[in-house]
Amino acid sequence: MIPLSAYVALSAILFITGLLGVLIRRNFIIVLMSVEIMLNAANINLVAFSHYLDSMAGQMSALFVIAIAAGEAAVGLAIIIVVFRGKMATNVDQINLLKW
Amino acid sequence: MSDLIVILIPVFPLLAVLINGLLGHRYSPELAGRIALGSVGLSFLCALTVFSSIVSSGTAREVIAYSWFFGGDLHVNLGFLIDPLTAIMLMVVTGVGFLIHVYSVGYMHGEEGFTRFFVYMNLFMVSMLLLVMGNNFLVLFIGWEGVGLCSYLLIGYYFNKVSAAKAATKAFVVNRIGDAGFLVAIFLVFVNFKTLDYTKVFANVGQLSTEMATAIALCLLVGAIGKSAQLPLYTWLPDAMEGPTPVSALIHAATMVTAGVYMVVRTHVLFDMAPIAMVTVGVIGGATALFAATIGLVQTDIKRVLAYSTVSQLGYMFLACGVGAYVAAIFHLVTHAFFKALLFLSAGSVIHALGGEQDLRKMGGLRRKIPVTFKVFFVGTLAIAGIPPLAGFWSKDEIMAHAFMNHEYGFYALAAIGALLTSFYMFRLTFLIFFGESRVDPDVEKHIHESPSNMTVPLVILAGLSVLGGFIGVPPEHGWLHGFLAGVATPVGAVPHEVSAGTLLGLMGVAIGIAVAGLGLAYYLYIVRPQTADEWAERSPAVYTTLLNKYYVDEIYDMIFVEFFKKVGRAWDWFDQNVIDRVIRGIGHAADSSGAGITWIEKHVIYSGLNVVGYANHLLAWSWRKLQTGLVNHYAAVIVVGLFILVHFVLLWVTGKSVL
Amino acid sequence: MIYLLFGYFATVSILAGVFTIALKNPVHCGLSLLTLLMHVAGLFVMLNAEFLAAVQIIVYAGAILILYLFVLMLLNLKTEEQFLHKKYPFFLFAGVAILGELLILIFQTPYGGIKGKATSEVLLNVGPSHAIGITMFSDYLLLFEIVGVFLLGAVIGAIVLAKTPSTSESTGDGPTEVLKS
Amino acid sequence: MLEELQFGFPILSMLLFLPFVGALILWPLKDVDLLKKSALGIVVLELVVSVLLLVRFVPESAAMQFSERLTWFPALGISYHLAVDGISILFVGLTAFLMVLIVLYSWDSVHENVKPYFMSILALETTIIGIFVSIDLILFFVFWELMLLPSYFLIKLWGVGEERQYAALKFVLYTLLGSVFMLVGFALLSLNYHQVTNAYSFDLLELLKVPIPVSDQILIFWLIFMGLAFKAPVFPFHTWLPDALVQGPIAMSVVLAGVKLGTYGFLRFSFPLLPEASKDPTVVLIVMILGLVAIVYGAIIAIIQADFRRLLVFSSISHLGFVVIGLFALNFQGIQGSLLLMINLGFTTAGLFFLAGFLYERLGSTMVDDAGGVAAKMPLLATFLLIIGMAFIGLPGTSGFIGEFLVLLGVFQAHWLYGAIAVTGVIFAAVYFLWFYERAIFGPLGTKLPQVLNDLTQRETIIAVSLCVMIFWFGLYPSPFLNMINGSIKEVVERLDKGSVASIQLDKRLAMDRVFDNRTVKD
Amino acid sequence: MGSYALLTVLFAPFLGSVVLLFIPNRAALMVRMVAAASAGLSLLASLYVFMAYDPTIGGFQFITHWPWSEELGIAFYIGVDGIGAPLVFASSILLFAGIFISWHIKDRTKEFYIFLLILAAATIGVFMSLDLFFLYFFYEMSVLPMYLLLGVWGSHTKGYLGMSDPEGVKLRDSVGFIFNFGSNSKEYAAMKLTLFLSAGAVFALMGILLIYHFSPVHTFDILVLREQAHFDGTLAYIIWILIFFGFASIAPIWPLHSWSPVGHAAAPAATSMLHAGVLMKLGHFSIIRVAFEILPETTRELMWIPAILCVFSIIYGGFVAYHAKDTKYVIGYSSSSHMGYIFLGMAALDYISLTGAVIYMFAHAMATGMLFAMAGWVYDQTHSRDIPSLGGLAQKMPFVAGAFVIACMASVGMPGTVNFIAEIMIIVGAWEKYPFQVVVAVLGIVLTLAYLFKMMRGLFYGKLAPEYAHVSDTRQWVDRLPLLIMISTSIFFGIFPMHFYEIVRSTVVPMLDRINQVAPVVAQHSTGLVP
Repeated sequence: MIPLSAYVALSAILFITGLLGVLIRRNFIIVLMSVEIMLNAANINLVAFSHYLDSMAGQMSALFVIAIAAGEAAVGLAIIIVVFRGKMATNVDQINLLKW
Repeated sequence: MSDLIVILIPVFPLLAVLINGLLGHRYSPELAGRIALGSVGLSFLCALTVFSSIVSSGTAREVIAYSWFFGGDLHVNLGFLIDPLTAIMLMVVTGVGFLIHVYSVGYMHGEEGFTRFFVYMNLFMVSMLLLVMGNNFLVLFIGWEGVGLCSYLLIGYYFNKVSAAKAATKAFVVNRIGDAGFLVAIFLVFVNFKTLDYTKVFANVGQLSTEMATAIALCLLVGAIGKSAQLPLYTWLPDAMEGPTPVSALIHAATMVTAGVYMVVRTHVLFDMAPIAMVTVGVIGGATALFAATIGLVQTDIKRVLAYSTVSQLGYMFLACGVGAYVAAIFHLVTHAFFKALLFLSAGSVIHALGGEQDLRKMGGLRRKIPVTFKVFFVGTLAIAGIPPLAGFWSKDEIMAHAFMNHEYGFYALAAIGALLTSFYMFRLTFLIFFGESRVDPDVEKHIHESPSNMTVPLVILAGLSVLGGFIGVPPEHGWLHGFLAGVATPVGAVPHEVSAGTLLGLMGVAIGIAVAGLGLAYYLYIVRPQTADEWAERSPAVYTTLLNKYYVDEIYDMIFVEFFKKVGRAWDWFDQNVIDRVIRGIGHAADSSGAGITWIEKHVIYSGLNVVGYANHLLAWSWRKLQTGLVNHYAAVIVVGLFILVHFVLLWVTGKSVL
Repeated sequence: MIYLLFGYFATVSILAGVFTIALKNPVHCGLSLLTLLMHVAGLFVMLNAEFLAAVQIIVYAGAILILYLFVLMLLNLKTEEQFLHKKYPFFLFAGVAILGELLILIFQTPYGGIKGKATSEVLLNVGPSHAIGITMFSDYLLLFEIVGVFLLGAVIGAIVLAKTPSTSESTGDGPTEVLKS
Repeated sequence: MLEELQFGFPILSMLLFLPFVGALILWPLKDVDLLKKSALGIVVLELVVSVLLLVRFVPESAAMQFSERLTWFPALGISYHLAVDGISILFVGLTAFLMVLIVLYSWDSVHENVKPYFMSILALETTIIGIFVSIDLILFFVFWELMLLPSYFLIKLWGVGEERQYAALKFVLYTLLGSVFMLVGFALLSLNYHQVTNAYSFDLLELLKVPIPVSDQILIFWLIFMGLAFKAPVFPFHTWLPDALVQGPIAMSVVLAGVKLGTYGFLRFSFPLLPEASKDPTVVLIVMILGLVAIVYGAIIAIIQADFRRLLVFSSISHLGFVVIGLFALNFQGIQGSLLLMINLGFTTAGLFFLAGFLYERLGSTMVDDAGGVAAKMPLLATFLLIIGMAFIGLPGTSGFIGEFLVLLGVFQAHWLYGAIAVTGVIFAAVYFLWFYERAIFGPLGTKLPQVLNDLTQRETIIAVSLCVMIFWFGLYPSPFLNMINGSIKEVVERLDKGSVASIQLDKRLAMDRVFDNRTVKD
Repeated sequence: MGSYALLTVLFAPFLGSVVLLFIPNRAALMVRMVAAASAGLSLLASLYVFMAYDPTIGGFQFITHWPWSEELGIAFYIGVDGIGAPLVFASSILLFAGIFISWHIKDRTKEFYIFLLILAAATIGVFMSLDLFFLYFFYEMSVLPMYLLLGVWGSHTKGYLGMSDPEGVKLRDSVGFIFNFGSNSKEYAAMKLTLFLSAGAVFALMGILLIYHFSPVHTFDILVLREQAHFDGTLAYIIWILIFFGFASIAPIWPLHSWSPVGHAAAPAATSMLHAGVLMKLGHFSIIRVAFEILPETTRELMWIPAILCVFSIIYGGFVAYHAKDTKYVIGYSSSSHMGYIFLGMAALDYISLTGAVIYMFAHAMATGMLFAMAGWVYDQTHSRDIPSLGGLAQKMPFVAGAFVIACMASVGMPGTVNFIAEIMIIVGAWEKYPFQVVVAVLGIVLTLAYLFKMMRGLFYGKLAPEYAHVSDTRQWVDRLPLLIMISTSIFFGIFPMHFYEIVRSTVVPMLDRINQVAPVVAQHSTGLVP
């Protein structure tokens, strides 16, 4: 039997990987993909706990996460298109409208 | 004699004042003159009635016109006291006054302001009558100040002349100094007696201490000195000659200036209680008599010579008071009123004849041109010089005799020297005017003429009085006058001293000798050897100049008082504007500048203190806003790190040990 | 066997994840992500979540990833020389450090808790799809509906956002003005 | 002083508000001539009413007469309480009289802003009358303060000097500065009343019924003194006076110099209310010294003034010194004399200011250098100037004498030294007045005189003659007026002698009755 | 009937602002009429409340009590006592006058009136709240419209345009400079005011919450709290200090005053009027309502604090006003100076002086309202508030000049105006405890006269500058009406102060009895009033 720790560790590694993607990549779309990685890492966690605790709640959550990921992807990509249309840029460091 | 007549005496002139003063511009000056004259004449008649009734009854009586003012324990009536002293004075004032009025109508004829002149003259009469008739100190004081005012107005009659204006002011102000003293005396009287009525005061005089009596007497004396032009307050009188000549005659010779003497005699009860005051009176009188006479020796203005003569004669009267010879003082007052009025009026006649010339150096040899004037003037001179049997002899001799008999030999000596000088300068005056070569300007000489009859008639009457007036006091010490005034002018506690007739006759002889000596000296100097006087003057220029400049008293007074007070005034004015006002404004300025200071605090402490907080916040934000890169990944990193730290803390809290 | 399978899926997932964030070409990244999703689905299967694995394949790999690739191609992005931030080593270091710490944490921590009813036996009996269906439409019905609305909103939002702006409104903040501020 | 006589008709209110209503009547008038006539009509009517008041006044009585009393603010015991007694009755008449003259004077001398000018004058009259007829301290203070307003504008807008703005503000600030202290003093009086009776009151007649501790009295005395001294003005507080009187219009000079509000206050409030403090040797000494210094100081400064109006200002200060020392002689003669002197100054100072105004209108200046020998051209003016001037320096037979004499007499009774120093003021008065007269009126014609120099017009003659009539009336036959004032003065002197505590014994029963009536505050 | 009147006072302005929302700005006259109508309704109702308040009963009257949250002890609980009634009346007078003063505002008229009505209504709300929660609610509500009124319709101070920050960038908003006294932007003023008052309010809120927390009954009801809550020791001191300084910052007491002149200067005339006239009295009122009612012992022990600070307020404000060159600064500092009198009257804890203080609140509202109204008119006409550059306006605007004189007199406390009554009461009442302060206060009167006359002279007399040849007087009745209302109110109550006095006294006496513990009056004076 594979220990739960293995799943959790895997999830952590993937999560950090996604996080690093968010942090270090300039391309907006890759950043969004990294977010997907993080969501997946979370899903792994949820499902693993669901399995080990004999509960359906984890799976349900994972399901909803997927749904939200879909929504997020749709909206996020729409924003990217808008921004790109305005600024001809998809690099996050070119977009600093949030600055004071 | 009814009360009404007494009251009418001052009322007639007062009515004339009102009529002429208010309506005078409506009718001719002549009518005004007649009204004025008539009023004084009526007044004289009333006075005569009163006088005769007093002579016949010999009792004093009081007449209250109305209650003047009152309050608390003070009650002042406008009332009159008619006693022999008043009666005598009334006769002098109204009589001489009437004559001078008559004279003035002629003298002032055609002058601008004729009506005004008579208004003033009548007002003077009113005041003078109040002065002599009053039954208390305050009525006396009304008259006292009233005559001062009229004197002021009449001296300043030719107000366009600077000298006249100045003389007027001077007269009033110097008088006012005396008045202040008089006021103090009145206050002291009231404080001590709680009344101001003569009768009550004199009745209770015994309760007074000698010190207080001395104080009152000295204060009264100050008043008298001012009014009667004694040392040291005499300087106004010579200057007062700026007024028209009748004024000089009436006010500055016959009546007003003798008010001081009258007052001293009136209040002699107080003086009698104060030996020191008596001595002071005598000393002042004697000194003035001599002092003024010396100045009179060298003056060149006809009226000034007479003025100094007046001062000198007033000194005699004071001297008489000082030795307790009150009757003699009044006697001299009366005779002096006659002959000095005569002298002034005839001097006026001379001046009138010469068209206004008053300088002795431009006269001479007028004897034949204006014979009437000459004659009356000469009579006057004889009278004043003390040639018997004219009026001046008797009165002056009585004063000197009194001084001698009271063993006041110093006073006697003063009086004797004064008499010599009097005789000398009066004859000098006469000789310079009427004898010798004519030094009159040729232009003027053509117009010399004798005065009209309405001027000469009073002169003649006065001359007659000057000749005969002395007999009211003959024989000395026992004349009619002495008897008449015995009740009111006898010194308290005086012991009638009996002296041998020989002594009296001897004294008379000395007096005659003195008078004649003066006459002879003058004759020698101005008729026999007219140049001698100049030689003497050249021989001792210092003395001559000093005398000519009246001992520089005016200049000294100017320096000590007038300039001094002007300087003080300027200094205080400066002080007022620059210190007091500054101090009080300084409070304002202090408030102002503390306002500025507080505004500074508001600006730089409170306001900017708050702004510093705000601005520091601003600067901090400005520097920290760099953190806000706007880059998503930076935010994410911060979130992660923050989350991580948070997790650590939570774990630390839950597990109690550090994760690492 | 099961360790082998887990090792395979885990290793490939990690590698695919690393490639996703490390490759230069965005399209390659997308393909790496696809790989990752597939292998995560495999892990789901290992964890008795067949339905979820199916959803993973269909929704993620089939829909979402295609959307990404579609956008990538739509925007016609070129591979950029500098595809990482300038200061990426800091982030890298921080990330690795956090990862290390997380792993230490994970291996220190014992897991346990209240067991539920959905044991492997139960799932094998009724099938995971059935179990999910029962749960979803009973206990999580409200959540399910909300997610539905959420998705609707996301769809509408995406449409609104991506809509070509009308000319009248485009005069506002143009790119140049925004850049200046 | 405590008894009151009623009068069927509210004559004092009528007197008080007649000018104010008159001012309102003037408002809509457009025609300048009609305006002037109406103003004259109003002040003449006011004079008539005040003469009626004088006629109906019961003489030889200390009672408060024509008393009117309306509750205004019972919580603090403030009431609309009007009455006159011997102390104030003459001032009322004087004010009404002077106002007629002022209106007459202003007839031709005011050319711009005629309407507001006359309205201000009328308003001023109301406030001054109000000061004199108020028995309630607060009501008194009300008018005291309100007076500043028309005064301020009169000086500021119709002043003749260049510095009138400054002068107006200075006047108002000075007076206000003093009067706020006075207000505190009044408040303390009321507080003291409160301590005794547990109710507040500002009514003079009520306050008279309670004793005041001597130490408090002295504090209150000085507080009230500040207010009165600034307004009077007493010596070191006088420096607003030259500015206000020289820069202001003649009308204002007449009012400020002629109507002695400040010293009236001493007689009205300080003496009856604070007898122990007024008798206190230190207080008397200080006030006496201030008064004496004022006499000599003002007179000597007046001597060298080249401007007639400035001369008058300083002579007013000097005369005010007489008034002050007369009051603080604290005996019958002194107080009576001060009262009469105040009235006299109302005639004479006012008269001289009028004449200064006549001169000013003709010469464009009141400087001595610009005049000279005007007696030749303007005999009437010269005559009146002399008559009024002689009254001013206290010649017997005029109104000036009696007052001055009584003051000096009273002071002498207090201490001979005070009297001796004060007497010098008499001399200096002659000096400054006559020296001015000599230089400006006598002497040769001045070189700067204008070509055309008309003597007084009929209107101006009326002003001068009426003043002269009053001067001689008061000087020669003052009995009717003395009868009016003596009763009250006697009362004041008695109170000063006995002290407030003694008098409370006397009126204790009466006082307590009133106190219980007044207890509206406590339930 | 009575409670409806009070509700009308409170809600008529709110209702008016709601109605205004639906009126377009194009119908400007309509906007104004609606605003005026609602303000007028409020004024009439408040007049009724003021006149119908029965001083023989005293206590709180016209009560409305709607429970809101039983658990938290919050209720919508309003009613006025003798202190609230006059202030409510003053507020609605000033609101009504302010509507007319702003009659000529062209820019966003509707919004302006909405905010003005909300401001006034909130102020009125404070004066009638008997519940701490709603008191605080209205208090905060009254602060916020000020920000917009200042920021949008306000005016900059002379000279601020020349300013730049250290980096050379134009910087006129929000923060300003360290030494920019007298030259500020309206944004700066608005921000300063809002921050200051909010900060003060937070302190006050802390105090209120402490009261709530530590009282035995968990309620915000003031009447219940004052009978059942008892605090002592350090806690009472802390609460009192928080309450006092929290509310005193709006009063404003020295040294917390510096927002107020700036705020006055920047605000449009009507806002300044309301602001200085009644908003500042929120501070005094709330202190009386909260500290005096709930913490009587502590009040007695600590009232020396305002007694000391008021000296600074009076003198300090007076002096700065004397030196200020901007009309509104002068009036503003004069207000903050005059607030010292109110604190003095309160500090003495004497019923005369406290009554005087309350009357002074009303009196000062009228006087300062007039002054601000006329400064506003002058500003509208000349576009300048710089005193040295103005002058001679009396020729052009005699009515305003005349009214200004009356306003100055009222502000000085000239007899005949209600200010005088108030002043003398404060002086009489406070002397025994604080004679020094009283002397300072009376000297402050002189100072007041000095700076007001100085300003009057600067504005209305002297030479008229040629650029102001076009200015005009108030001609229409809408311009004159507000001035006349305020003048006549001031003079009316100056001459007939009795009803006013009775009203105030009926509340003040039992309150002070509680504080001074003369007798246990609490029960007597509050029973039967709680519904």
